[in-house]
Amino acid sequence: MNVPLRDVLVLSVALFSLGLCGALLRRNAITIFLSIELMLNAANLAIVGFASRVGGYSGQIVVFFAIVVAAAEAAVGLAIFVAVFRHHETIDVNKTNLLKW
Amino acid sequence: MSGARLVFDLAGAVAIVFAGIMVVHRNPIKSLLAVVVSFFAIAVGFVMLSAPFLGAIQVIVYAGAILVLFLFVTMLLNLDTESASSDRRPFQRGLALLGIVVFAAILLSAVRRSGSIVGPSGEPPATGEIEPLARALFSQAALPFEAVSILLLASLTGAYLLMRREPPAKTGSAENRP
Amino acid sequence: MPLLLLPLLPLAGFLLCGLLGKRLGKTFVTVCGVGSVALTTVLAYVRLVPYVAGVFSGHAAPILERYGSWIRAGNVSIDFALRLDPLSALMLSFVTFVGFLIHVYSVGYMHADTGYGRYFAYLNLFMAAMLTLILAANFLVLFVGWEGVGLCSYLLIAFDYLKESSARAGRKAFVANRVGDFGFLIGLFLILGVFGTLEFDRLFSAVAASPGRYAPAMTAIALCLFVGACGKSAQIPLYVWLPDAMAGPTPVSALIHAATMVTAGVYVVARSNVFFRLSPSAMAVVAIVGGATALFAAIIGTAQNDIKKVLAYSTVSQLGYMFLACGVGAFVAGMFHVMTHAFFKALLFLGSGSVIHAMGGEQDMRRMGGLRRALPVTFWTFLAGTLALAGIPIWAGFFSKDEILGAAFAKSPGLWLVGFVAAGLTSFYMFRLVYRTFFGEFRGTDDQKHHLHESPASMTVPLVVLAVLSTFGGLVGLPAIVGPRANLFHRFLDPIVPPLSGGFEPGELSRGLEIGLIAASVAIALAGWLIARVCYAGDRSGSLPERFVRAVPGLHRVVENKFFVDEIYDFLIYRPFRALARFFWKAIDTLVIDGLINAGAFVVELSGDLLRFFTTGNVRNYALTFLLGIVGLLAWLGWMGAR
Amino acid sequence: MIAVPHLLTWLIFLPAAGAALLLLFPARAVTEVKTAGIVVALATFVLSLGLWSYDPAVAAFQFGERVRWIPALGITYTVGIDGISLLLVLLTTLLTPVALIFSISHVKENVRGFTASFLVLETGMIGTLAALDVALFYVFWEVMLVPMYLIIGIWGGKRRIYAAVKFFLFTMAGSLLMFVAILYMAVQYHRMSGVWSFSLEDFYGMSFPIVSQTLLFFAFALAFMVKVPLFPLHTWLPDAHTEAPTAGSIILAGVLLKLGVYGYLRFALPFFPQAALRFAPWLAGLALVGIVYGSMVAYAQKDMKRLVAYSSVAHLGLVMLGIAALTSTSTSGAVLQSVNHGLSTGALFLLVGVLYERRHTREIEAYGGVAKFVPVTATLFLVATFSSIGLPGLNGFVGEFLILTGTFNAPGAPRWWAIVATSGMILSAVYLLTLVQRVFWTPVRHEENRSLTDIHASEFVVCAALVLAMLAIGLAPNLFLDKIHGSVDTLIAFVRAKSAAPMEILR
Repeated sequence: MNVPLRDVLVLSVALFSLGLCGALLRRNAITIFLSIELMLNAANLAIVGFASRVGGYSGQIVVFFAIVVAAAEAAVGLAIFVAVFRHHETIDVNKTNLLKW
Repeated sequence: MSGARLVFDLAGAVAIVFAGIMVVHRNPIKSLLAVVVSFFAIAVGFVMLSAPFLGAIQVIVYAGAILVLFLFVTMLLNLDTESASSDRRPFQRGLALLGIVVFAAILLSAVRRSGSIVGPSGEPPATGEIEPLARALFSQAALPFEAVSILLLASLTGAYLLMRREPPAKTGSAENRP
Repeated sequence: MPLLLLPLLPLAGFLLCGLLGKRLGKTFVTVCGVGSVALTTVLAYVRLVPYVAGVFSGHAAPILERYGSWIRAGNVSIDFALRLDPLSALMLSFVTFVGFLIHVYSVGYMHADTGYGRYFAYLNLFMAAMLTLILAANFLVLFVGWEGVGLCSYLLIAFDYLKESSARAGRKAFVANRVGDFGFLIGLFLILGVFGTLEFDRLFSAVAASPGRYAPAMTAIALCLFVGACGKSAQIPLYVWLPDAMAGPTPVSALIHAATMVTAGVYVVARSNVFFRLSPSAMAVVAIVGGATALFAAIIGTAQNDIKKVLAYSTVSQLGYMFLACGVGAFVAGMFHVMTHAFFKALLFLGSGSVIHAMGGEQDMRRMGGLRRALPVTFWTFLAGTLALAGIPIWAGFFSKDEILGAAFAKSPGLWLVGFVAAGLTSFYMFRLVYRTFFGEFRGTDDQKHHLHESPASMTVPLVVLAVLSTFGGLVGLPAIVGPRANLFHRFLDPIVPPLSGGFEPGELSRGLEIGLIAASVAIALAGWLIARVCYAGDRSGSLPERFVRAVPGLHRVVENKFFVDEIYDFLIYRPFRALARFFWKAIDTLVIDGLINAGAFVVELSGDLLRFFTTGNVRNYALTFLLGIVGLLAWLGWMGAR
Repeated sequence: MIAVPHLLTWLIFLPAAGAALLLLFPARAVTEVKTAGIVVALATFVLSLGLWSYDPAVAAFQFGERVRWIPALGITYTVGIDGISLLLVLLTTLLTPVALIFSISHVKENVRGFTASFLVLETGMIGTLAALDVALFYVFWEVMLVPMYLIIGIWGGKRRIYAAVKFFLFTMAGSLLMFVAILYMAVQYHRMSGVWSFSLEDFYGMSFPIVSQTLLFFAFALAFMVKVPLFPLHTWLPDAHTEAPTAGSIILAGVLLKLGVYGYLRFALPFFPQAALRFAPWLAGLALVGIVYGSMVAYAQKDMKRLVAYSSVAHLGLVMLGIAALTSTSTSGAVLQSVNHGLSTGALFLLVGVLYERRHTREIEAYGGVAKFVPVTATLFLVATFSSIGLPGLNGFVGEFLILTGTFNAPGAPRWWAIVATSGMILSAVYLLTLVQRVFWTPVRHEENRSLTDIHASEFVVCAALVLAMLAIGLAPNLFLDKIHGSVDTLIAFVRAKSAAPMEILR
């Protein structure tokens, strides 16, 4: 094993935190969604890192499923954005408060 | 420092840099393109971690399919660049940044302290070949695999329903009006 | 024939008249209403005659009839029991008889009233209650009658309920009586606490057996009972309801507010004389209140123009005499006055009713005059009543009043003086009434003059009977100077005042002094008559009083307005009470208590409103909260791990 | 009389079964629903007369039944009655048909729901009175709350929602505390004996150290004081009464308030005798304030129903005073007076309802002189008034006299208690006679009153039934007192003995 686990985890944390920044600081729903995808990837990276340390294929299988679920999620999420945009003419999350009541 | 580590660290640096660009860029299209680069770099990371199949999937599915879908949607909606002035909510931003910094600090300290906790299990290390992965996938994880296919189908249907335009109102309602 | 039948008969009459009277018409009401009381009177005398004969032949033991237990709980056990003893026999004799006469009178007086059935129902209920009161063998049964007569008084005062003044007067009477009952009930509680029973027999024999033991408790008991008596018998300070009670029909005033009910207080004091005699201070209070009321009411009576108001204040004043008698230990004399007063005051009220009837409802004496010719029977009977009330010798009032004044002098010349002055005033205002009403020129309208007529026989016959009684009724109680056994009344009633060692003893008078006092009271009665004659008879009628009024206008205004007592009560009690009630409601109930409750509700609502701000609907806020939660959770986990 | 097996169970569940049956009727069958409801209520009343065979010589609960209900927690269905609950059960079964018959011609909307609510309420009330298992009691106690809430909230007047919520919150706040206390006691019992039980006898056997006893007592007493209601927890009552439909007011005043008295006697007092005796002066103080204050506030009212509601505060203050004095006489009087108040105030509310249904206003000012047009109503109102004022010969006097004389001569009670309370007799005459005067007497001020029609046959029948009951209690109180006072004596002896026992010894 050539890559030390610590490097993987530091990279994962860095990407995850950047994703968090995007998710919390941006107002554009698409960008937020992208940031979430980034966080997902950071998590995937951590899992793969651990998997390479532990051995076996279970970790990779988990990541595989995570990617598939991410695909499904992206499809539904983007569909929601389109629907919201049709209704509100914007997907600025500060201007849509659909979660209220 | 081995070559693999060097490549991994370089890819990691690229991923971080482009992720940063994604976060700061106001134009969603450009953000998106930055993410594509970042994901490519992560794919390289996967390969360096003896998971070439995942690397391939990352490129094909994530960078290739999902992000293209994002791109289509973004362009379809024809979004403006985020205006910098309106509705900044400085307190929230500050609190969010502080939260993120603390979060990162906690995680990093955890990483520092627990880097060697995880030891190898009895299983042989992954070699990067695809066949054992495929065997594991279709034997141990056969049921989740099928479940995920149903999930995809469901999301497909859901996405269709959400995107569908409302059918025009039936004309019969006119009779009820005074 | 059980005694219980006596109250039950009028009660049956009440039920019949009340429930069926409207449907079955006036004849039915007359038969039931008057018939039940007539039957009661007959039956009462059937019981009375042998009993009275027995008493005079030395068998004074009371007859006690028990009808089983009425209230039984814990350590309280009260029987429903009636009793016939000299005191109740005396009351029974004139209550039934006078009651019967007034029922007969009412047939004529009320014949045109739409509430005929209701009137007789109430009157019958009153008889039932009054008979329960006087026949009761214990204080609680007495209280049943006591409250029952109060109820009837209330209903009959407000008989004309659509008139504001009647309705008010009814309530005033009941509430004033309730204030008295408050004291009375406390008295009953005290008696129950001390003796454990309310039976007259047991109470009085227990006290008589060991007076010293019970004497300390007696002042409180006696005073409490006296408060009740003050309410019912209209003494200072609770007398204010009686003048207003004249809003009721005149026969009611005669029966309830002159002859019977208002004397119940005197009856109770006489009944419990054993208690009173053990407490000199209670006796003093009774005497002073009685004397003060006698004088005070007599003064007010001199300046009234309403014929019934004069008689009302006269009643208050005479009741004061009765209490004065009790207060100086002359209980028998007090009861004697109760009896004679029942005759002549009922007569006077009925006579005034006859006058009012003839005048078409007019009660103001300033519009009367000269009625002597139009109403001869009324006039002569009224005159008999006046002579009796004024205390002119051989008429009934003379004997009773004289005995009271004598007893008062023996105990305290001061009290005698009060009674003496009041007697003069009584004579004055009564003759003033007679002169203004029956003599001189008619001062009413022509219409009234045209309609003047003597009342029907149903009204005049009772007048005549009562006039005879008022004239000769006093002879049963000849003064001691005539002969030691001449006073039948004392021989009959003395057993109710048993000897009591250490108890209050009435004073003794020498023979000469007694004759002197008699002469003095005759003199003052005649003087009152003379003054009234000078003032109100003949051509210069009214000129002397007018000069007097002009000389001291303030005094006249005060007296004419009854010393402003009603206004003072209004100012001191009614208004503060109402203000306090409103304060409690608006300030304490609504503002403080409900305010606190609603403040609690408001706090809940407010916190909900505050918490609602966290539900912005903004995804980023949720995400931020989510992050902070995770940070917190991680920090906690890290801290736990570090430990 | 034929002895009915399981009489109490029948009594408790017959109304509920009737309510369930009513729901099978179509909503439009208004007449049938009314008839069925009244028939069920009357059947319950007739059945309840079977309880009259209660034998006061046997100093124990009678008509008892016990079935295991939730064995894991030791909760049983245990019912039975004694002299304290007997008359209240009879009062309940009398007043429910009275309320329903009165409503025949007055309730128009959702008659089915209305009738069913009353029947469920009756089940709750009888169950509360009969339950001898504390958990069962609590269940029935809460069962009562819901239908009353609905009755006020749906069929009430203008501010009905406010009144219903206020009623619900007040009562609920009290009873939740009681629930906590019940659970605490059950847990203690389990700790002590290793067995779960909620039965009354087992709880009677427990005693607690003074601190926890005081807290538990407060929890129980608060629930009952709200229900009674004692000053200053009374403010829900005027609102609830004013807004409730007439039938609701009858039941509310007639029975529901009495359950506070009953609960205090049955639970708070014998469970925690030391605390109860220690705080009896406070209870008496609140009761006295309630008497004077309630009377005075009643006097100031401009709304007939509010006036009668405040008179309830005063009258129940007197009842609680009798219990606080805790003599055999005063407590028997208090139990009897509970019944009396149910009859007289029930009748007053009923007659106010008669006027209200015709004139659609409760303002006293809107009336005046109506005795001329509604003489029968006026007469009945006078009778109810004098019953309430405590005129001898009617029921109110007997209860008041026993309470007052018992309190006056109670060994532990200062005499001024009874003296202050006796002033309530003056005050009640003041406000009630003022009401009579201003509504029925004095000149006719409003022309619309001239067209008032007198009481209907159905209204008259139920009111006459109440008047007959008043006369029966007033003239022959021993019939009722004899049933009551054995149980009261037993209770007082138990309380005295338990409070005299050393405190710290459990069981």
